[in-house]
Formats: sequence, structure tokens, C-alpha cells
Amino acid sequence: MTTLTHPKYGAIWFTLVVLLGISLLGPLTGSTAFVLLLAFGIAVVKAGMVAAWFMHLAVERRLIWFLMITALALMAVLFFGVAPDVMRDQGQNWGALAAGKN
Amino acid sequence: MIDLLLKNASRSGVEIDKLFDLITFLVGFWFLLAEAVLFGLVFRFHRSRSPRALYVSGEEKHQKRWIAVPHVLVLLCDVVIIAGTMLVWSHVKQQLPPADAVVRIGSQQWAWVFTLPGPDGVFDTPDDIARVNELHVRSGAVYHFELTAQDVIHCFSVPAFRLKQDAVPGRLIKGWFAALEPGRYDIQCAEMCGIGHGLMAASLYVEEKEQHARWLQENAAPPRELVAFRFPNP
Amino acid sequence: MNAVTLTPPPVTAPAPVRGSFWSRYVFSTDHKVIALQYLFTGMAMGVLGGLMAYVFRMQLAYPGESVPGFGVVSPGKYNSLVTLHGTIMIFWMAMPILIAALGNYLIPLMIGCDDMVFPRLNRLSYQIFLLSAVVLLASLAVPGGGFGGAWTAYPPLSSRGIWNHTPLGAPLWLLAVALEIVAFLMGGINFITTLMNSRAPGMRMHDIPIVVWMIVVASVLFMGSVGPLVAGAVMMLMDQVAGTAFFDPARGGDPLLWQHLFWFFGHPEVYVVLLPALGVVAEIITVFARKKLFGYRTILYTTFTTAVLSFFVWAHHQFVAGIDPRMAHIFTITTLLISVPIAEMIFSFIATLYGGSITLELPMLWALGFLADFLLGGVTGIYLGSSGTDIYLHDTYFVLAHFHYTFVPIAVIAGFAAVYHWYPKMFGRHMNKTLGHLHFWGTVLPFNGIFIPLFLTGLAGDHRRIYSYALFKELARPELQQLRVFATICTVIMLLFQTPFFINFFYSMFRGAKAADNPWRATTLEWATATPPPHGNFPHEIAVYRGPYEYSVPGRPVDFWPQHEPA
Amino acid sequence: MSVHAATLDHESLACRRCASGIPAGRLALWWVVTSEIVIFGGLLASYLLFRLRHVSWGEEAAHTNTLAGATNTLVLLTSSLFAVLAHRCATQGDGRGASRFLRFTIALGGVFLIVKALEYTGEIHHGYTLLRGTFWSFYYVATGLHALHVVAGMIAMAVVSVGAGRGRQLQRVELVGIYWHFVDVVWIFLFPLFYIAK
Repeated sequence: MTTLTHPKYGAIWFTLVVLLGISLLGPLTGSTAFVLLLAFGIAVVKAGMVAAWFMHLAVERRLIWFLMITALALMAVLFFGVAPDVMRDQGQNWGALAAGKN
Repeated sequence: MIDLLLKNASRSGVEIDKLFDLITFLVGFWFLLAEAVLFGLVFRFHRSRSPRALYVSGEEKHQKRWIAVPHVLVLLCDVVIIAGTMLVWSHVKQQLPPADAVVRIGSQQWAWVFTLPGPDGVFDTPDDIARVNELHVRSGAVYHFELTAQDVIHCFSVPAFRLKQDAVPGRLIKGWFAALEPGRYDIQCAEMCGIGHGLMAASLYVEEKEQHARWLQENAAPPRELVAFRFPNP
Repeated sequence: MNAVTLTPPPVTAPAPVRGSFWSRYVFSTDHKVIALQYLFTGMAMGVLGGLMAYVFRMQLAYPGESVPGFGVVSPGKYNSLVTLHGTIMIFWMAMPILIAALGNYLIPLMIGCDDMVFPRLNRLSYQIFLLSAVVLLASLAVPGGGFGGAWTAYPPLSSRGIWNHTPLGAPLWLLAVALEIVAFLMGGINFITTLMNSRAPGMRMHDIPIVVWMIVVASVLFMGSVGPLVAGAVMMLMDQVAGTAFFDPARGGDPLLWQHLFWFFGHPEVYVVLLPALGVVAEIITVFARKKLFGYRTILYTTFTTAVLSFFVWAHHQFVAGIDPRMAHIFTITTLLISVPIAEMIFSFIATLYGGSITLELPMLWALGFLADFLLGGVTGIYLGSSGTDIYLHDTYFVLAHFHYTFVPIAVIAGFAAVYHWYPKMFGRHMNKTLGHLHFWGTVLPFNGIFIPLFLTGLAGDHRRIYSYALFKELARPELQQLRVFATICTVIMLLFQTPFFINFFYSMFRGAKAADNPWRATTLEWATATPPPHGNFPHEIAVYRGPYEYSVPGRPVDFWPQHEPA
Repeated sequence: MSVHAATLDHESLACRRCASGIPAGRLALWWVVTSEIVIFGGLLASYLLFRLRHVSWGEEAAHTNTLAGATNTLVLLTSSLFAVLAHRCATQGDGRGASRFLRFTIALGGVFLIVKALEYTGEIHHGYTLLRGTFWSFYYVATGLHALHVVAGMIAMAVVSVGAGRGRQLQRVELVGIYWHFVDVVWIFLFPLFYIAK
């Protein structure tokens, strides 16, 4: 086991809970775009904090960071490769037929 | 080259055959070269002719050249092929030339239903002609097709036309073809669609103008048993 | 050149074998035993897949007639035979032999270690793999018969029993594939961790034998690409057994989603099996040409490039599948670009032969056979990666012949090359050369005899997965039928010529000539220990002083310089 | 040979070496996390594609229980805190403390599952079942797959906490913690995807 200085986990937890609270307050503003931005922005920040401090990615070898980023990048590749077909109802020379319920 | 095995019969097929020949020329060269070098080296450097091997790391500049030069040449060939294929693809699948007629193609387990608008040229009128596993078109005319499937994925393929397009349930896919000369051609299903996949054969009849007009007139009334086929509305 | 070991490696007597049969061969955690378990399972499944090919090739050559040893092939049975043939050959033959068996056997030995880092996890992955094979075979025996929706399992056909008519076979098939994926994920994690952590002292990045690199890169590729397919398989399973509609457009799903998820895995999967095969060939040609590998770094970097690029090409399987036609351009470009690193790698292999001193021992024959045949498989891929020609060739026998020209060299020819090369190490005995030559020529010649005619029938418009061409006038022509019959006869010949191999394999295990510790005079670490290596592999900790391919170094008394020999 | 064979399982040469600088267990666990990222990534990418295509799913999503989702987020965040505190105990050699914190984590995992069960019950009761539409199929499959990971994590932690309580295999506390945090991170994304975006 490598030597590891432990950050103040309680404070990190408290920040996470506050962030959760803020993301819940979002819908009160009534603006959908703002709610989404807030919710997903906070999710990214929270996930980043959990990864960095609880999973100790912040002090882990760079290699592991690279690994995580690569996996996420692959998912981005998948998403954007599939989007022209699955995310749309219309495209060049094709269109979706009216389907059943949703 | 494909013509030797199955004669091309459509306008877009001409381009595809040319592209095929281009690729054959380029990759054929590399293939023959690589095989010749491979067998040549095995022969030349067999232990009986070359009792002691050389020490070559392949890491030095003048050695890497033997890989780097073919590397660039392969890339060049790729660029030529990419340019050719983009051109062909955009002609065949992207830009539809102005239509002379439209045909709706429905597919289901395990039959094709082709609907022609009839003599009036308008769909959803009583003179629409629906035919199972039988498509009649006019030679030389540009046909647009609207392709869909009722149940599972099928694939509309006319080998002699070099034409292939999957029919996907839930979506309407458009494409085009234009026959070059009269005759009868096979239509096949090219996507596994269940136990009757091998039975999904249909015929494409290409007719001269007058003959086709006569056929349209004679068949303008839809056969009774086909009324039940529901073509999903776009 | 047998039994000449000029530099005797430090070897102790083979360890006395202890424990019962079960603990030694069935529940062993020894990586070599697990490797052999994978090898035998893979070979057994390979035979099964080959026999399936025999049945449906007979049906195609003599449609409707009773196939000797099987009976009449109905359309449903035909579909399930081709589906299972494809699934078995990829997942239960190529992967276990090339990745699991070779990876397990070679990685710890070649990096100078005593075992995998997680030996019990290793055993568990084999057991899950075995279970998956059992589930797969069980799927053939359930009411309704085995799944027949092709190995790509496109929905909605495969997602609903009312369409595929195999309400039990399809979910079991999917479950078997999922279990197999789990086994290989666990095995892959083990391989990667072992290579990253447990290399012998002194073994730097560029001292790792190419085959180990290739197997590990393949494992990483597998891990990175298979996730979406697992997610897709969960959705598909829900569609099949719970009635959800992820892939059913009539109720809000999208069938193209599965195709994307499948091929996002499916294309890297090609490289997952190709890379280890190329690694095997790299090892063998260096040994039998007595040459250093030409451009080790070039090969390594092209491997990485290929691996990365392979994530960007998947939709070339879907050019005519109803995807947006604009996407085809992007995927054509990426697909054709991947030909550059692969060509470079093959050129490097061929260049390795230059200036060599080549002996055509059996492993070398297979390795050269791989290069010669794989070239044709490689170049025909260009026609299919190019969207314009793919319109015509998609799903024809041209495609089939193309990927058999890649997969047969990969899984069969390179697989046999590996078996012939490492057999002395595995069992301590040599295989019989006469039978070996019989097997080689009896495999490689009929193999070309099968698939060259199929290239032609494909160009003539033959589509895959059609159980009889009687209904298609253009395809029922007698000259095409003759080609099909010829291909079928060659299939039967190729299958029959596997008998000498099995006789040779099992006979030599007990009666073959005893092998020395380093019979091929090779440099890599697996030859530096006893033959066969005992549990624990090396008598004492081994260190590495140089790269893996130091053959014919000027000024040395012998033409090989093992990695572990101090300068 | 006999030297190795006797000690092969835990003291093998393979496990004593550490060329990458990361202990084998943790390294392997990161690879597990990588493979899980692509599994959940594939599922969530599919969901996102459908969600962006079908505007109407917003109305369906309005029927998920935000309160239950938020409670569960809080529960998982807190459980992650306990998991990391267990890790701290383990690095200080306090096996019993680590074991205690792991038991708290397991308990919170249990709370998570109970809230989940109540939530499912309420939704099914109101007719929002698996087969109501593809949104609900995604909802149940994604949260169900996540819940399976929670269960797996709880089982793993139970095994580890027993060992840790006896002062054995303390490095496993960190490993099971990393896995648990990953499960937490997945939930952090599931929460806005299914409960907030309406």
C-alpha cells in the first residue's frame, strides 16, 4: 500500500450534499435549459469529486486518468457515430414512419 | 470485370463496375507484388542458399525506407480509391436524379409487395397496381423507390442492377434505379429474415415503353387478395 | 536441428507431479493447465463448427438431398447451422485458442513470471467460458431449435420469438454469448494486469515479445469495445424474454441501434483475433528465418494505430443497412486508412525474411501460409470498405470469402502455427513431421479451393444465408452450381485432412520424440525453462538483458542470443 | 519449484512484482471500472439518443419520483463517505474500524435498495411498468442494472469486512471502496438523466 495523505473526507461529503441540494433547487427557476445545464453540470462536478478524492484519482498514476478519459472518449465516439441514425427522425433519403405509442 | 459473371443492367451499375475495376487494378498490383516478394524471399533466403542470416534491425533510417515508401504509396492508392468511391456513392445513394416514376416496395416475411401508381401516375388511387414478388418497370426510365418493411429487416437486392438497400421497419428509405435494357432479373432478399429467407425471391421485368404501358393498362385493377396489405403511410 | 542447445539453460528436473487428477488437470490454477483447457475446448468447438460447415455446404451443393450423417436440412436448421457456425468459430474457437489459450500459456512464460497475478480468477474465467459453451450447445436442444438469426442477430428478427421462431434458442444463444464475454473480460483484465506489473526484472517496454503485446492490446481492444454490446445484449434479452421494445420500431424502438452497438464491438473484434495471430507469425518467422524482427517499433506502433483506428470504422458493415448515406463517406475514409498500418505491418513481416536463413519447419510453413493467404483476405477488404463497391458486394459470398480469407488464416492457420511451434514446450515431445506436412498441405490447398470459387459466386450475385438457390434464376445457372459443388468438395477434403492432425497431436503427446528445452534455438523466455515447464515455471527468478529477437548477432558464436543470458 | 508451489496463491512472484507502480489488485480494479464505464456508457448513450429524439419522453419522466431519487443520491454519497473512511482506517492498520465502516456502507446500500423497492412499487402501482413504453424500459433496465451492481458491491464488502475485522487482506478495503465509488458515480449520472431532466 502506498502512503497516502487523506484529505478531509467529511468536508468533501458536505460539499457533495450541498451540490445535490442545489441541483434539486434547479426546477424552481422554471427554465428548462437552465435546469438541464445545472443538473448535468453538477453531476459532472460531483462525479469528478468522487473520482478525484474518494477514488483517489487525484493522486493516482496518470495512466489511470488516461484510461478513464479513453473509455469516456470511446463512448463519445459511439454516441456521435450513432446519433445520425438513432437520434433523428429524418435524414438524407430516409425518414421514420409514424410508430406506435412513443 | 463483374460483367463476366453477371451482366450489368442498370445505369448506376456501370459506375460501380468501373470502381470495382479501379480497385482491382490498384490492390491487385500490391497483392501480386507482395506475394511475389514473399515467395521470392523465401526462395532466395532458404538455408540452402543463405546459410548465415544477416543482422538487420529495421530501425535505421535507410532500412525504414523500405517500409516508409510503400507506406506512402499505399496511402496514395487509398486516396484514389476514396475519391472514386465517394463519387460513386454520392451518385448511387445520395443524389437521386429526377424521377420518371415512383414505386413503393414493401417487404414482409417472406414476400415482396411492389406498388406502382398505375396509369394515372398517382398513388392511393383505385388504379394502383400492387403485385407480389413481381415488379414491372420501363426500360431507360429513372425509378425512385420508397422502401420499407412490415416486420423484420429485409434487403432489397437486384444483383444485375448492382442495387442493394436494406428495408428497415419503421423507416422509409428512398433510392433510385434505371434499367438499361429489357429482360427479367432476379430480386433477392439479402438480409437474414427468418426461416423463409431463401424463399424471398422476386422477379424484375424490364419492358419497352409501349409494352409497359400496355401492361399498366391491363393490370390497373388491384387483385383482390392484395387489398389486405397495409403499406404504412409516411 | 532438434536437441541442439549450445547454451544450456539453468534447469532443474521437472517437478514431481502431485495431487489427484482433479486438482492437477481440472481445478488447477496453473496458467499452463488453464491454457490447455482453453485449447482443448476451442479445438472441440472448432471441430463442431467445421462439421456444421460440412452440413450446410452439402446442402448448398446438393440442395434438398439428405446430408450423410445429418439428414435433410430444413430452412430453419440451415439458418441455425450458419448462425451457430459463425458464433462458434468466432467466440468459441478463434478467441479461446488465440487469446485465451495462447495468452494464458505464453504471457507468464514470456515475461518470466511464475503465473498470472490472479490464478484463481483465471480458473474462474475458464469455468465461465466452459459454462457458456454448455449453454450454447443447450440452445440447440431446446424446443424450437437453435437460434437462426445469423451471428449478427439483427433485431427485430432476433428480438421476438414470433419472427425468429426460436423463442428459447434465441435467449439461450444470447446468454451464452454474454457469459463468454464475461469470461473474456475477466481473462483480459488478468492478462493486462499481469503484463503491466509482473514482467521479469530488466524487461522494458521494447523487450516484450510482440505476441504478448498483441494479445494484451487485443484484450484492451476487447474490453473497450464490448461494453456497448453488453448493454445491447441486456436490452435484447429484455426484448426477448420480458417483451420490451428497445429494438422494435412499431413500439418506439430502433433496430439500427443494435446494429451500431453490435458493430462497435464487432469490428474491433476482428482485430482482437487478428492481432494475436500476427503476433504468433512474428515469433515464428524470426525463429525460422534466424532474423531479428524488421522494425519492432514500427510493428508495435502500427499495432496501436490499428487498435485505435478500429474504433472508428464500425459502420462500414452497415453501408446499405439504412444508415444515413452521408455517414458512409466518413466510415469509408477511416476504413481505408486502416489498410495503411496493416499493410505496413505485413510489409515488415515480409521484410524480416530478407537476408534470413530460412528453414521450412512445420511452424514456419504455417506462418508463411498465413502471410500468403491473409494477403488476399486483406486486399479484398478494400472492396468492402469502399462504400461504392460495397453496394454490390454487401452480404454476398464475396464478403463471406473475404472474411474467411482473414479468419481462416487467423484462427486456423496461425492457430496451427502456434500449436506446432509451442507443442514441444507444452508436452515435451515433437510432433510427427510426415503427418504434419500431410496436414499442412491438406489444409491450405483445399482452403483456397473452397473460397476462391466463392469469391466468384459472390461476384455473380450469390447472397449469403440462402439455403437453396433454386428459386433464383440467375443463381441456379449450372456453372455457378459447379463452383458451389467444388467448394463443398474442398470443404470435405479440408475437414478430412484434420484427422492426421488429431492423430499426430494425441499420438505425439505420448510417443513423440522427446524435445529438448529449446528445440528451435529461440531467444524468448519460455524456452529458458524446463520442457514442459513445471508449476511455477522457472527454477529461479529470471532477468532480462535484451530484446526478444536477437538472432544472428555479428560476433556471437551461436546465431541466437536468449533474452535471459547475461552479456 | 516447490518454493513457489507452496505459496503460489498469495505470495507468488507475479504478485510481488509491481512494474507499473500500482499494486495488481488496484490496477485490475481500474480495468474493471474501465470495462464498466463502457457497459454503462453504452446503455446511457443509447438512452440519451432516444431521449433527445423523443421530446415526449419528458412527460414520461415527469412521473419518476424525484424525492426518492434524491434520497438515494444522498444515501449513496454518504455510503461512499463511509467506504472511504473505511479505507482510511485500513491504511492506518485499523482493521476493526475499517470493518465497522464497511458495515455502515452495506447498511446504507440496503437503505438504497429499500428506497428503490418502494419507488418501483409506487410506480408499478400507478401503471408505469416496464412495458408501458421504451422510456420506462430504459428506466427499469438502467436502474435495475445499477441496483444489481449495488447488490454485488454489498456482497463483496461483506466478504471484505469479515476479513478486515480479523485484520486480514486490508488492501481489499480500498479495492471494494473504488468499486463502490464507481457505483456511486453511475448513480450520480442516472439521477439527472431519469429524475431531473423532465
